[in-house]
Amino acid sequence: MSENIYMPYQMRIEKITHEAPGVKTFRLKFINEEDENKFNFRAGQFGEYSVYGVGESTFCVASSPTRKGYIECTFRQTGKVTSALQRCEEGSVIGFRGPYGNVFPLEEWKGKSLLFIAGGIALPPMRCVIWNALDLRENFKDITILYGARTVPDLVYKHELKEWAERGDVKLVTTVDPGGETPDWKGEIGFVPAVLEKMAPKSENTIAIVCGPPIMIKYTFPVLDKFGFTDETIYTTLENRMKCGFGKCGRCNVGNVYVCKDGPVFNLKQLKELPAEY
Amino acid sequence: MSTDKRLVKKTSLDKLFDSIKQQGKTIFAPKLKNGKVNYEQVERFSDIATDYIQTTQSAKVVAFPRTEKILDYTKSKEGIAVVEIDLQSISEVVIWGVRPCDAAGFLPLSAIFNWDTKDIIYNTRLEKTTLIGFSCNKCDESCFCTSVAGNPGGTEGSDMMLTQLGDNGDYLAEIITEKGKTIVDKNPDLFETAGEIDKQKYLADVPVKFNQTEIKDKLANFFENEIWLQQSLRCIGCGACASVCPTCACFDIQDEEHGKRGSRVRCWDNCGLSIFTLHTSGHNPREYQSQRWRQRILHKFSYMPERLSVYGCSGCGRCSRACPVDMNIIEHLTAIQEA
Amino acid sequence: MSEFEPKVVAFVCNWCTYAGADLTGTSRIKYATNVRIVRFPCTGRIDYMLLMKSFAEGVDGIIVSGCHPNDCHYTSGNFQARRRWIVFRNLCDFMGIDIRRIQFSWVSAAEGAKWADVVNTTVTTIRELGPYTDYKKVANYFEKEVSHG
Amino acid sequence: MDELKKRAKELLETGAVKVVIGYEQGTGNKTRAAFIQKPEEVSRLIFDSRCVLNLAVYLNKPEVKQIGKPAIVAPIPVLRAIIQLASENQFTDDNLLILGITPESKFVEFNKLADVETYLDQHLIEIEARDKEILEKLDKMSVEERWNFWVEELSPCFKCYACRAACPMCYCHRCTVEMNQPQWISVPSHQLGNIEWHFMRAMHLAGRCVDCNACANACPIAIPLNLLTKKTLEEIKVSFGGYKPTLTGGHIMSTFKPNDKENFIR
Amino acid sequence: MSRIGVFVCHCGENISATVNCQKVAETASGYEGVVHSVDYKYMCSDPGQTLIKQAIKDKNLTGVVVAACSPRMHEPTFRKACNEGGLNPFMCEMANLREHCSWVHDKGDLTTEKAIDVVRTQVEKVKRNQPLTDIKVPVTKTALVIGGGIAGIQTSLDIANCGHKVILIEKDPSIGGHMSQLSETFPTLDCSQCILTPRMVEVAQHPNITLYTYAELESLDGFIGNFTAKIRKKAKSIDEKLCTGCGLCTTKCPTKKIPSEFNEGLGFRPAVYVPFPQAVPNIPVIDRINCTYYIKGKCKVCEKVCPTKAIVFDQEDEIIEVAVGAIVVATGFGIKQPDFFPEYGYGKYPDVITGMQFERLASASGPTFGEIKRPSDGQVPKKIVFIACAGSRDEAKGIPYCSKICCMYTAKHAMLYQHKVHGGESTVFYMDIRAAGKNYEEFVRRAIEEDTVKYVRGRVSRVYEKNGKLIVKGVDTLLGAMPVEIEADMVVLATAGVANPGAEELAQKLHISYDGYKFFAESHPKLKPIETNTGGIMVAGACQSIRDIPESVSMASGAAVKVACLFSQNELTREPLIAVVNRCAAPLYSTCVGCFLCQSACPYQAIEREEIKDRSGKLIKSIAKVNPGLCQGCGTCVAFCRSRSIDIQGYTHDQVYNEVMALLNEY
Repeated sequence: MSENIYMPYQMRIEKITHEAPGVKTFRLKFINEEDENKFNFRAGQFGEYSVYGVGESTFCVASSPTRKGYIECTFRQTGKVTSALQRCEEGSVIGFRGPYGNVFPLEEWKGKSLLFIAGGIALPPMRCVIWNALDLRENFKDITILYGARTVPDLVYKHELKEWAERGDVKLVTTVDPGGETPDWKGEIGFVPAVLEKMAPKSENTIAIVCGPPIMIKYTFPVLDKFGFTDETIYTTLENRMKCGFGKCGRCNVGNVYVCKDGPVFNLKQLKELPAEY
Repeated sequence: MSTDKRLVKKTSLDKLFDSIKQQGKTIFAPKLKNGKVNYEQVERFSDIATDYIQTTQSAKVVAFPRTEKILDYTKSKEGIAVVEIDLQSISEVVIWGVRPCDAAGFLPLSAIFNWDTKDIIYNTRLEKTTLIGFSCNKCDESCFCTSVAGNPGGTEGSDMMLTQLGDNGDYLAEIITEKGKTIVDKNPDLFETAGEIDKQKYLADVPVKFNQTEIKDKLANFFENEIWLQQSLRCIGCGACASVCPTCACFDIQDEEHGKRGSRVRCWDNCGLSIFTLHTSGHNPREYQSQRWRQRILHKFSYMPERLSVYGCSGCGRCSRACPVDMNIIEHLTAIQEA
Repeated sequence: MSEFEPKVVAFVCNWCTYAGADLTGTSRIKYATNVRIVRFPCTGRIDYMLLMKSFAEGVDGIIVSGCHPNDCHYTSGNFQARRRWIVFRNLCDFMGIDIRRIQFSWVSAAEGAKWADVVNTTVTTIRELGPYTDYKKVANYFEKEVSHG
Repeated sequence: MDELKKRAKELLETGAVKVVIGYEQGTGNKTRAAFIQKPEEVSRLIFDSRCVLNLAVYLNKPEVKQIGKPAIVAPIPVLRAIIQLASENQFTDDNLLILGITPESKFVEFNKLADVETYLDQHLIEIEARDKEILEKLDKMSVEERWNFWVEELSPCFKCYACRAACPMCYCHRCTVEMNQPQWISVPSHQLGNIEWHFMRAMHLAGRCVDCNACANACPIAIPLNLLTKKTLEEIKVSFGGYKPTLTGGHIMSTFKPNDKENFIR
Repeated sequence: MSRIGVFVCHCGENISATVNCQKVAETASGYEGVVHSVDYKYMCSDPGQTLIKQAIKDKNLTGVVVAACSPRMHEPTFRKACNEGGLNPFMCEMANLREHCSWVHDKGDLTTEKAIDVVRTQVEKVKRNQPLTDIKVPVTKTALVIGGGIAGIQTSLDIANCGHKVILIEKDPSIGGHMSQLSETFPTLDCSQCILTPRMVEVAQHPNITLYTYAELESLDGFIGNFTAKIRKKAKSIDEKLCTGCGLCTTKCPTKKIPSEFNEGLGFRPAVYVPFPQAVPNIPVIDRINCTYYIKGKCKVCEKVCPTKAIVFDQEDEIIEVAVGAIVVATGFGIKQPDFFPEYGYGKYPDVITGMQFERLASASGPTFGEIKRPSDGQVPKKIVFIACAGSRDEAKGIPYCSKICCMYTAKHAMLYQHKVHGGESTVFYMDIRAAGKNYEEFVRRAIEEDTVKYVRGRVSRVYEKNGKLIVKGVDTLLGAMPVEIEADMVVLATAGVANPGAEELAQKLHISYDGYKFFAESHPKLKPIETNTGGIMVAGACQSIRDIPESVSMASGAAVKVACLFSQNELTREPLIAVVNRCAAPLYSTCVGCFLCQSACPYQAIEREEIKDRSGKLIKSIAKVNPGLCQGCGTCVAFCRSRSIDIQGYTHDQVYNEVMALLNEY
C-alpha cells in the first residue's frame, strides 16, 4: 500500500442489494489480494468511498469485521457521489479509503445485554455492530433490536430483519410511523421513542446503542434516562461532513473533538460535553 | 546544529540569487503586480520587490498548493488504472525573501499534516523547499508576531535567515539548517565570516498586542458568547483570510473528470464559506457566519494548542490586510482577551 | 501528422434547425463530418456555460442555431437567446475568446441547404483558424501548473 | 453628517428601526460597516470618500435580518443596489429605511423605494474615465493579447469568493459553483476554472451590476474583475440602451426587443 | 444502476451504406453501463421493436438508445415500444444516424466515428433520464367568450352546438357589435342586420349559452382547462327578471338628447335606453352619467311608468365567479377617432364624417332611415368624396399597417350612395385598391364601371371649407401628381381600424401577449393563428388584427373547434417535458432565491410565486413555481436562472452537460 494517505484501495462491486427506495448495499471485494490481507477494521469505523471522476463520500462500513473477505456499505442517494454510486453496477470498480475513526467498545461490553435502537437509514452503522455481536453471541446476554422507519418500504435490510426475527437469540421489534404501514404489516406502528417506552427496556447491565435522525435521538434519550440508563451506557455515532477522514481537512470537528478521529462513536456522556455544533 | 553566522555583502546578494538559479532550482520571491506584492517565480534578481512589509499570500503554496493532484486514473473495459502522484516529480524550490512569520507558519502547518497520519505529499514538498528568510526591519499596524511568540528576526522554520544591517547595509546570514548550509557550501566566497553582531537593533519594533496563552485559557469556556456574533456581524463570509493565511490547512478533495481520464485533486477550502460544513441533507452545523468565525478563532487559538500543542497563528497579519470588511484579528483577539 | 480535423459542436433548437438539418439529410445534401449536433427544445434553453465547457473539452468551433426571429416555436425563446448572445459574444471577445469560432445562425425547418452551408463554411473557417490551442493550453492546466499555486 | 446622525439617533430612539447600517472608522486608514443598535452609538457613524464598501450586501445576511428592521446609509451605489434588489423581490418598502447620501455627501432621506428610483434618474451609471481608458486599451489589443491578459490576471485567483461575498447582487443561497450535479465550474482553483468562474459571474451580473466596484475592491490580490462587468455595462448601453435599476418592468436580460441587433447571426 | 441497451438500425441500407453499424454497436458495447448493444436491419419494424422489448425484459434494461433516424420521425414509435416492453417511455433516447449522419456524409471512418460519438452522447444522456409520467390536467367544459360581436356570437353558437356550456360576456347593453351597425355588407350587399339578428336571437335562446351583457372581465386566474374568471356585471339599474322589454321607460324618459353611440353620434337616445330596436337582450339600461336622477337626485319618471317595477336605482355592480376551461377572446376592434388628422377637418366641419357614420346614414334603421343626408342641414349631398386610408398605411400617424377592410367598404359606400342618390357624384381618393377576396375585385370594378364611382389615386392633403362647400385638395398620382381640388357636399373618411381601447388592459388580465399596436398576439403567425401563447385562450375576429366579416366568422368557428377539441377529453394529457423548480430540505427549501427574473423571461406566464411558510404561517421565503398547465417546455427560464434552481425535464442540466462531455471526450 502506498504511503500516500489519499490513495484508495481498488474495490470491485461484487453484489448490489436494493434495500429501499434510493438505498442500496454494495458488497465490495478488494481487487488487490495484498490489500485484502492487510486490511483490518472494527465495528463503528467508516471510510471514504469514491467513484472515479466524481469524488468521495463518507459513510460507515456496514458489514461486520467478523465477516472476512469483503466489506459492505449501505448508502442513500442524496448527493453527487451517492448518485454516481447508484449508477454503478455489479462489477464496477470504486475506490475505498479507510478504515477511519474509533470503534464501538465491544470488548468492554462483554457479558452485558445490548439494546440497539435505530431509525431509518441509520441502521447501517449499527448493522456492523449487530452482526459483530451476533457472530460472538456467547459474549453477550440479551440482544434486543428496535428498528423503525417512516414506511414499510423504507425499512432497510429486509432480509436480515427477517433473519433476526427468526433467530431465537435476538429480540427484534420493528415499527413504522403512523400511516407508513402496509395492509400486511405485522410490526409496531408508532414512532421509535414511543415504541421504546412501551417496551420498557431494562437498564441493568445493558448498553444502549442509538442511531437515527436527530429528532428521533432527541426523544429517545429521555426515554432511556427514564428507564435508568446512565449516560455512559448510551452510545451513538455522529455524522459530519468530512473530506479526509484523518483530522486534516478541518470540517468535522465539534469543538476540539474531531469526529473522524475521536469519533464517530460517542457515548452520551461524551456527547453532552461537546459544544452544540453538530 | 548550532547557528552559523556569516556576512553577505549587499552587493553579493544578486550573485547568491544567480548561483541558486544556476543550480536548477525554481526560485519564488516577492514580486510587485497590480500594486500588490506576491511570491512569484522569479528569473531575475532585479524583479524581486524590496519595498514591502509582507506579501499578500503566504509561502504555504510551496508545500500546500492551492490545487494539487493526488492521483490520475484511466478507465477502461478491464477496470480502472490508478496512478498516484509521483513524488519524485516534485521540483526543488527555493523561496527567497520569506518573512519570519511566514516561515514560522510552516510549523503549525506541519503539525496538522502530521498528527498521527503523515501526509507524505506535503512533507515531500516541504523537504524539497529551501526557505531563505529575510528578517523584518519594518512592520505595519497589522503585524503582531511578537504576540504569538514570534519575532521580526525569528529563525524558526527558515533554512537561512538574512538580516539587513541598517539601510543599505550588508546582510547577516544565519545558517539554520542543513539545507541552509548547502547553499553556503555551494557559494563559500559569498559568505564571509561575521563578527559578533546584535541583529536585534536592526529589527522592526513589533509591539505586543495580546497574550495568546491568556486568550487560550479564556477560549476554553468561551464557546457560548455573544462576542462571536458581535464581531462577525460585518463578516461577509468569504475565504480571503484563510486563503492568505500561512497556517490555514483546510482542504477539499475533488475529482476532475474528462471522459475516461481524470484526476483526483486536493485544493484549498475555507472555513468561512457556508457550504464548508454543509451536509447533503441540508443540515449545517455551522450555519451562521458567527459560528464560522468562532470556529476560525477557536481552531487557531484553542483547538490547535490543545490538540497539537502549537498555535495556529504566526502573527503575519495577512488576514487583516486581505479582509475586504476590516475584520482585524488583533482588534478581535484583544477584545476577547479583555472580555 | 494528419491534417487538422476541426471538432465542431452545434447547439440547435428542436423545431427549426434540428428539423432543418433533418431536411438536409432527406435532401441528401452532403456536408462536413466534423459537426456534432446537440438538440435543445429552444435556443432559449441553450446555456452559454455549455459553450464554455465545449471549448474547455477541446472543441475548435461552435455553431448555435435556431429559428428565425418571429418563427420561434415558443414565440420568443430565440429573442431571449439573441439578447443573451449579444452580451455573451461581447464578453467572450473582451476576455480574448476567439468569437470567430462561434457561429450563430438562424436555420429554419425549410432551410436544409442553408444548414449544410452553415456547417461547411464554419468548418472551413475553423480549419483556417487551426486548432484552438490557446484555450486548450489553459484547459490542460495540470500539464504545466498546479505544483506551485 | 450631523443630520444623518441625528436622524439615525431618532430612528433608534423611537424604535422605528432596530439597526442603522452605516460606515465607521476602521483600523488604520480603513473604514468599515457599522451596525448601530443603540442611539448613543450613532456618533460612530462617518461618511467620506473611503467608504466604498457596498452596504447593501448586508441586507440579505441572516444575522443582520434577525436584528430587525434596518436603516441603511446609502450613497449612490448602495441606492442602486437597493433598487435592483427590490426589483428582484428581495425586500419591500416595509422592511427597509434608506438614509441616502448624495454625491455631495449631503444627507437625504427616502420614504419610499419609488423615490429612490426617481432620484437615481439624475444619477445614471457612468463608467469612470479612468476605467474607460483601460477598457479602450484592452479593446485595442488583439484577441490573443486580451486572452493572455486575462489568463495572467485570473490565474492567481484562489477562489476565496471575496468578490462574490462583497457583491450585493450575489445573494443566491447556493451559487452555481456550489451546484455539483453537474459540476459546471471546478471547485479547485486553476486557470480554466478561474476563467469560467469569472466569466460566468460577469454574465450573471449582466443587466444587474450596479457598478459599485465592490468585487474589485474586495479582491485580496487586486484582480480588476470590475472590468468584466463594466464591459457588459457598456455593451448593454450600446445594444439595449443602457441599464438603470428600476423597480418595475422587465429585467434587461429577460426581456428583448424584436429589433435587437443580429448582424452577427447568419 | 444503469443498464443501457443500444440498438443500431441499418435502415435497410440507408444508414449502413455509409456507417459501419456493426462497429458502432461494438464500440457502444464497451461503454460503462451498456449491457446490450446490437445492430439490426430495421429497428422500426415489428421484429425490430420486438428486439427492444425482449432485451428490456431479458437484460433488465434501465435505458434504451435507438440509433436510427431522426427522433422527429420515430421517437414516438420507440418510446411506445419501450413502454410496451415495460420501460418508462422517457427512458428512451434516439441517436440520429440517418438524417444527421449517413445521408449527409460519405462512406468512411469519419462518418462511422461521428455515428459512434452521437450514440455515446445519447448513452450518457439516457443514463441521466428520469422516468416521467404524462401530466394530466382536468378540464372544465365551459367556455368563456369575451365579446358579443359577430365573432363572439359565432364561436359561442358553435361551441354551444357541440354540447358545451358557454358564458358570453359583452361590455355593451346588447350583443351585435360593429356588424349590427352596418347597413349592407360587401360584396353581396345583403342587409347586415337581416343576417345578424337571427344569430343574436339564437344566442339568447340557446340552452347552453349564458349571456351577460353590460359585463366585463374583472380578473382571470388558473390555466388551461382550469380557469377561474371573475366577471363584473355592471349595474343596469333594471331588474332583468322583471323587465318585459316593453320600452315604456325609454319613451317616457325626459332626458332624450344624448348622442347615440349606436348611431355614431348622428342620432339621439334617452338616458334609459336599448341601443337599437333589435337589441339582444331587449332590456334597457340606465346611463347613470346622463340620467337626471343620478345627477340631481330626483326624476324617477321611469320608475313611475314601469308596469313591472323593474327599475332598481340602487342596483350595484355584481361580481360573479365562473369556472371555465377555455376562453375565446373576440373583443373586436376600435376605430381611430378621426380627430387625429385635423387637416381633414373632422369635428370642425359637420359634413366630414367617418365611414361608420356613413353606415348609419345608409342604414334603414339609422337616424335618416337610410336616406343619405348631410348632418349639417339634412340636405342630400350632390357630390361626395370618400377618402381611403384615413390613417392607415401612414407611418407618420403611427399606423403603418393596412386596415384591410376600408377599400371594400369605401367601394360599398360609394356604390350605396350612387344607388340612393340618383345623379350624385362620388369620388374615391385611394392609395391602392386592395380587393383580394372572393368576389371582392369584381365588386370594386362594379362600383367603378357600373356605378360610375370616380376613383382618384392619390392622397388628400387637406379638406377645407370655401363658400359653404367642402374643398378636397389632393393629388392624382396617375396623372403625374397633378394637384386636384374637388368640391364636395360631404366627405367620408375611411378611418383606420385599431385595437380596442381596453385591449392592453384585457391582455394583461388574461396574461396573453399583444403586438405593438395592442392587437392580441397569436401563438404562431402561420400554424397557430387562433391560439395565444397562453394555453386554453384563443382569439377570434378583429381583436387579433383587422378582419372582415367572413374572416371573423371563420376564425370564430376555428376557435370553437379548438375549444371543442380541448373539451373532447376529460383530462388533458401533456408531455411532461416541462420546467421544475427544485425543492430540498429545510432550511433552504429550494435553491431558488425568488428573484423572479424567470417570470419576465417566460413566454407563457407559467411561473408563479410560491410562498413557503413555517407552521405559524410566517413567510420563510418566496420561490418560483412552474404551473404545469401553462409551461410549454421551452426552457428559456432554465438558461436564465443564475442559481440553476429551475430545470427542464428531458433536457436537464445533468443531461445536456453530460451529452456535451460525452461528445468531446473519449470513453
